[in-house]
Amino acid sequence: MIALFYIAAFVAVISTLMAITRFNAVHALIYLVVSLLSVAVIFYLLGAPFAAALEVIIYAGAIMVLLIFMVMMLHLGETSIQQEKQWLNWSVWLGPGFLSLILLVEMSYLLVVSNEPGEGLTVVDATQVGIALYGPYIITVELAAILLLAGIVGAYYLGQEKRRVLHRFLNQEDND
Amino acid sequence: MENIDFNLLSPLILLAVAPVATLMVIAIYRNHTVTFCLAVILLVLFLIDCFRLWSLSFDNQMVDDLLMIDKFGLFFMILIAIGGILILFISYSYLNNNVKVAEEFYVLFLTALVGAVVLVSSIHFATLFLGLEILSISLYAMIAYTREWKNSIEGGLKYLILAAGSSAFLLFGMGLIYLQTGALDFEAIGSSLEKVNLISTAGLAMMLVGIGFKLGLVPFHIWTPDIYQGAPAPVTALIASVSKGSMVVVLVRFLHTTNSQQFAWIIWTFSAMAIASMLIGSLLALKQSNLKRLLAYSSIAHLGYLLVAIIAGSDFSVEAVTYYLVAYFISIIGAFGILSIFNSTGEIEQVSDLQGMFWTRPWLSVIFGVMFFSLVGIPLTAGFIGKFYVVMAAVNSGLWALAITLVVSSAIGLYYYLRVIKTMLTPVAKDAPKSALGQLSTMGLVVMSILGLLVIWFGVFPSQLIAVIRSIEVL
Amino acid sequence: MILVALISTLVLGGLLAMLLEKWVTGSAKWVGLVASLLTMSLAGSLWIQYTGIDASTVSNGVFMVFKKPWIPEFGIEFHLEVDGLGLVMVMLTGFLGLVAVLISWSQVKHKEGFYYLNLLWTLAGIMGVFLAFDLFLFYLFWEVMLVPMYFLISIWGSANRIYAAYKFFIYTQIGGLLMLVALLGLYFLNGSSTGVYSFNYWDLIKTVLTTEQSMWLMWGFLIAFLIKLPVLPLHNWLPDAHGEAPTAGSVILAGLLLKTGAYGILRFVVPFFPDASQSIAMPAMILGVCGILYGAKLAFAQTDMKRLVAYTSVSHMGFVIIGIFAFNQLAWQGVIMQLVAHGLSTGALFVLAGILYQRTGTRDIRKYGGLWATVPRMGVAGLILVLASLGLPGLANFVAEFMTLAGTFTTTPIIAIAAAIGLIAAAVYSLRIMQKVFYGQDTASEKISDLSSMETLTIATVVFLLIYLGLNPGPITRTVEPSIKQLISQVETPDKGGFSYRTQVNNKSSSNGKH
Amino acid sequence: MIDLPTSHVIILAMVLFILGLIGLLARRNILFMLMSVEIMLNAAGLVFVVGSSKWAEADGQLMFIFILSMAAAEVAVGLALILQFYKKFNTLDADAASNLKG
Repeated sequence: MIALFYIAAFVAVISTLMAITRFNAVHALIYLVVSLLSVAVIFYLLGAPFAAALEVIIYAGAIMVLLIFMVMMLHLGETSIQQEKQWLNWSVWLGPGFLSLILLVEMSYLLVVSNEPGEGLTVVDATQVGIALYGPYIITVELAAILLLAGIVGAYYLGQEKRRVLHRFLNQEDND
Repeated sequence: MENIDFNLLSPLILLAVAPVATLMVIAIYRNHTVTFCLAVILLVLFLIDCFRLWSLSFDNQMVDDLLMIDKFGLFFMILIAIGGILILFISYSYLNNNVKVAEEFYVLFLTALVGAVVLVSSIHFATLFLGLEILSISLYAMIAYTREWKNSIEGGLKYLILAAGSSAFLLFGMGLIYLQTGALDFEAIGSSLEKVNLISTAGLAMMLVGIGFKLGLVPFHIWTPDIYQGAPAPVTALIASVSKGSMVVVLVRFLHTTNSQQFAWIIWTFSAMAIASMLIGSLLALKQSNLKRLLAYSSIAHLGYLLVAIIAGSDFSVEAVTYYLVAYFISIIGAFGILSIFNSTGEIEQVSDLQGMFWTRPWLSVIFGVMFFSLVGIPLTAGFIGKFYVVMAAVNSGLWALAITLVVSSAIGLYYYLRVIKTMLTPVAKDAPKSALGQLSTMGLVVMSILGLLVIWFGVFPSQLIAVIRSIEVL
Repeated sequence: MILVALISTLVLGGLLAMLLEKWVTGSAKWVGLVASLLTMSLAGSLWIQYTGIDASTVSNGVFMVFKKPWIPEFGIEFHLEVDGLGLVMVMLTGFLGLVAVLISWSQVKHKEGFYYLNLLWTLAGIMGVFLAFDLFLFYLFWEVMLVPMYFLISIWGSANRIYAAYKFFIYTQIGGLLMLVALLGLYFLNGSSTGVYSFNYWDLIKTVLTTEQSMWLMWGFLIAFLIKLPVLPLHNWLPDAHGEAPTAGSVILAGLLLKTGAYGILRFVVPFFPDASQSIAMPAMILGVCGILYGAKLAFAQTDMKRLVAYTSVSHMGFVIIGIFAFNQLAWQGVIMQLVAHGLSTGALFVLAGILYQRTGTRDIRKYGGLWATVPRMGVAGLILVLASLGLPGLANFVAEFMTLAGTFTTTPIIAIAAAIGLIAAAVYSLRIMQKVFYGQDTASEKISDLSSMETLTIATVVFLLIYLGLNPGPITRTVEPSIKQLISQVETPDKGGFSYRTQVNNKSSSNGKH
Repeated sequence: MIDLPTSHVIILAMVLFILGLIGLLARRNILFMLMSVEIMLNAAGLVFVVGSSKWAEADGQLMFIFILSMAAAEVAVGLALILQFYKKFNTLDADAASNLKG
């Protein structure tokens, strides 16, 4: 159990370190996704399966993919083609892939053995979270909704384009 | 969730509905004036509801340990609402002149106010955090609202990165405190914070960093001038008043409820920050030729003054903070308002733009002068009573060093405020090109006049306001 | 009500001047004249009323009180009182205010409305300082008189006016804020010991302080007043401000603003902190002597007419310091005499300097010379004023300095002797003015006109007063005597004197409040 | 059962937080700065989740969920801003943004 934690922690630290030291944004983001995945594993180990799921789905899944998409949109011109060639290079994927593999093994192991949390820690499962969320914390849920509303309106306004083009693929679509 | 008195929550609910309603109206019929009127009406309704609640006699009520509805919070809700309405009036003509699509601004504005209102009634980490973030995220977008300007985008992005970073600090600190105490609401935290412990100390320290950032206190002040300069003037007014003000309120509540002032190191840290803010804010302002940056540095100093009152921690302290905030709200909104009520693209930015204004626009200049006098604390203005209150609180608690620093800082502050006033009085050479300032917007001028009179009124007859503030039971 | 009217006439007059000038060009000066005349006559009526009162019924000279609660939450009242000391200062303010308005008549040519607003408001602030018996109110007036003065200097001053205005404002503001801190310290110490939080002068005077407390608090007050006075190391703002201000500004600065410092020490520092102030008497007197000699030396070295007169003020104020810290009745009466005499003579000298500057366009005394022949009236006026300034017997300044030195001699003879040397220095620099300006070769290319009738009248009145008070100082010394006695009693037996006095005042104020 | 000391998890969270902070301070590319902030926020979330398990309460996890929604909203606005920034400055280098100074 504790070994699993250390392995995941190790993966998290390494991948985070890699993420902040990469020059290429996509590489960094991929390492960051790995980091988030390893944190998700740790959440699971800590007895927070719901949080682990959200970490994977929303953080790693949605937010990071959004970032990656953004990076890809912004890379233009010759240099970006060069970079894109590099992305296809298998060695780039090796690091994140290896680290993810460790996590995968870990997860498999966890699925096989029991998932009792460590001493002094209690599992707080989705049911409890849900009851709290829609019980005493209902107001904060509403507030979170307003938070997202502000985010959406802000992003919508700032993201509006006068159809001026950022990416060569989009360029073609706009011309017709 | 049971036993919630919806009567007490009604202002909050009303305000929370406001941005949604505005958004829906925009979806149906997109028109700047209509949106503006709607936003104003909604805010006025909110204000009326607050006043209604104020006039009721009720016991302070907690809503699930998350929010505290009491007179203290209500007072600031009213202040925020009034400030908000005033800023809206300033914004209207400004937006007309400077952006193509203005409607979303009001939605963001209203959400920002929701955040501020949640903050001032927050007694729980969750509401503190959410209120803060609602406010911040609305502000990111509002700072960058004049997106044709490079400065605006740059300001918005800088604010986003720094505010998010400071939120991370705040959150990490909260997390550590939670880990230590197992509680998220201030009162429970207070009761289990008694013994000093590495983790809770680290938690408080990190929260201090986060709060220091949000308030723009030295040494976390670097963002302030850039953001003040980059943001459109009405938004700067909002940041300087509502955003910082509500953060101060929640800080007061937090310190008061958790009794964190028992830790000497917190007091020491705050004192150091206050002294540094007062001195550095004033000193750096000396060099500025950009009005907004000047006001930004002065706001650093002002937050330092507020911190002095907070540190004092006596009965007077909360009163002093409250009065000071009222005075500061009026003066700073007035000062930024004047920069933005000209019917021309852009705004007054440089001190030199004001040259000779006293002779061409005497009334406006007098108001501007009054605002500045209030900010510097010259008698017969609200700012003076505010500063007086703060010095009183400091002296009452025997904080002589802080009181003296405040004095020194004010004296330095005089120099740069006077420079601005001097510039207004310096006549322009006859053959100089006509100033680029356009016509004044009537609405803006009316708002400014009201603010100017308020500053004088609260400076000459502070009694009523003091009585109201005294009637608030201390938390 | 007269007390309120004294201040409000000036305030309203200022506003009216500003507004009326918008519609009727040239009306501002008339409004200014009327307001200052009215103030003068109010002050005069106060004087007459005072002389009509039997001295035995008037305890310590306080004969009129006006009280209205203002900010009851802090124990702040709109509380004005006038006693002999205050009355003399009020008279001086009224008179010099009139002089200032008259002298601005032909000299101020632009933005007259705003000019008279500032002039009258400065006077209102000064008037308030002399009348306020609530310390908050006192502080307020103290600050309020600065802002319009700042504008006067910075808009209508001469070449280097902006620098001078800043310097003036910041110096005095620092002092003022320190005073505020000390004031609050006193307020809370008094409040926590008695349970009554009040800014009332008569409440605060009773505050029981430890030696250390009273030392610190005294410095807070003292620095503010010493800056204003000014005493030697803090005098730096004065030559600039006096030199660059417009004529009326210089008159007010030299004639009145400096006096607020001396007044403050007498009225507040000494009775509030009797022991502490006595303990620093010697260093303060030494500073005073230094001020006398240093001011005289610098005055001698000046070539700028107004700066020269400004430095003579530093020198003369040295006598004031010495007199105050001699702690006896004779010296204090001399101090007040000195305030009045210096206000009149130096004020008039500034008027003269202003007139010369207006006519010749320069203030460099090396460029003058032989003016006696062309402007004899100016020459006579100059001679008398200069002689007054150097302390010629028969003029008010002589009486003042004599009384001060005589009073000082009884306590600290060495200081008195050292200060007397200053009188010789005064003779040197004063005569230098005469010699440079009015005697010698006439170097000016074009002739300048002599004093106009209005200017003659103004200066003649001052000269008359100087001679009259020089021959008969009674009106001043008699008027201030009760106040001085009361203040002295504070020093000698602070507690007893304060208490017995207070009860009397309370009885009085209740009966007099209805005036 | 093997125990999992909370202090170790906290150390991990701190390491992650500091890594994020280093990234925020050291990197000049705005995108990286945004990523670093996300790392810091994630570390804060980790602390809350540990707390939640330690106290057997859902509160900590709720805080984590709020952090998540805040991060989402922030990234949305942040990306829109970065887009605009890129258009204006033609780079993502934060040092290029130096219009604002006094």
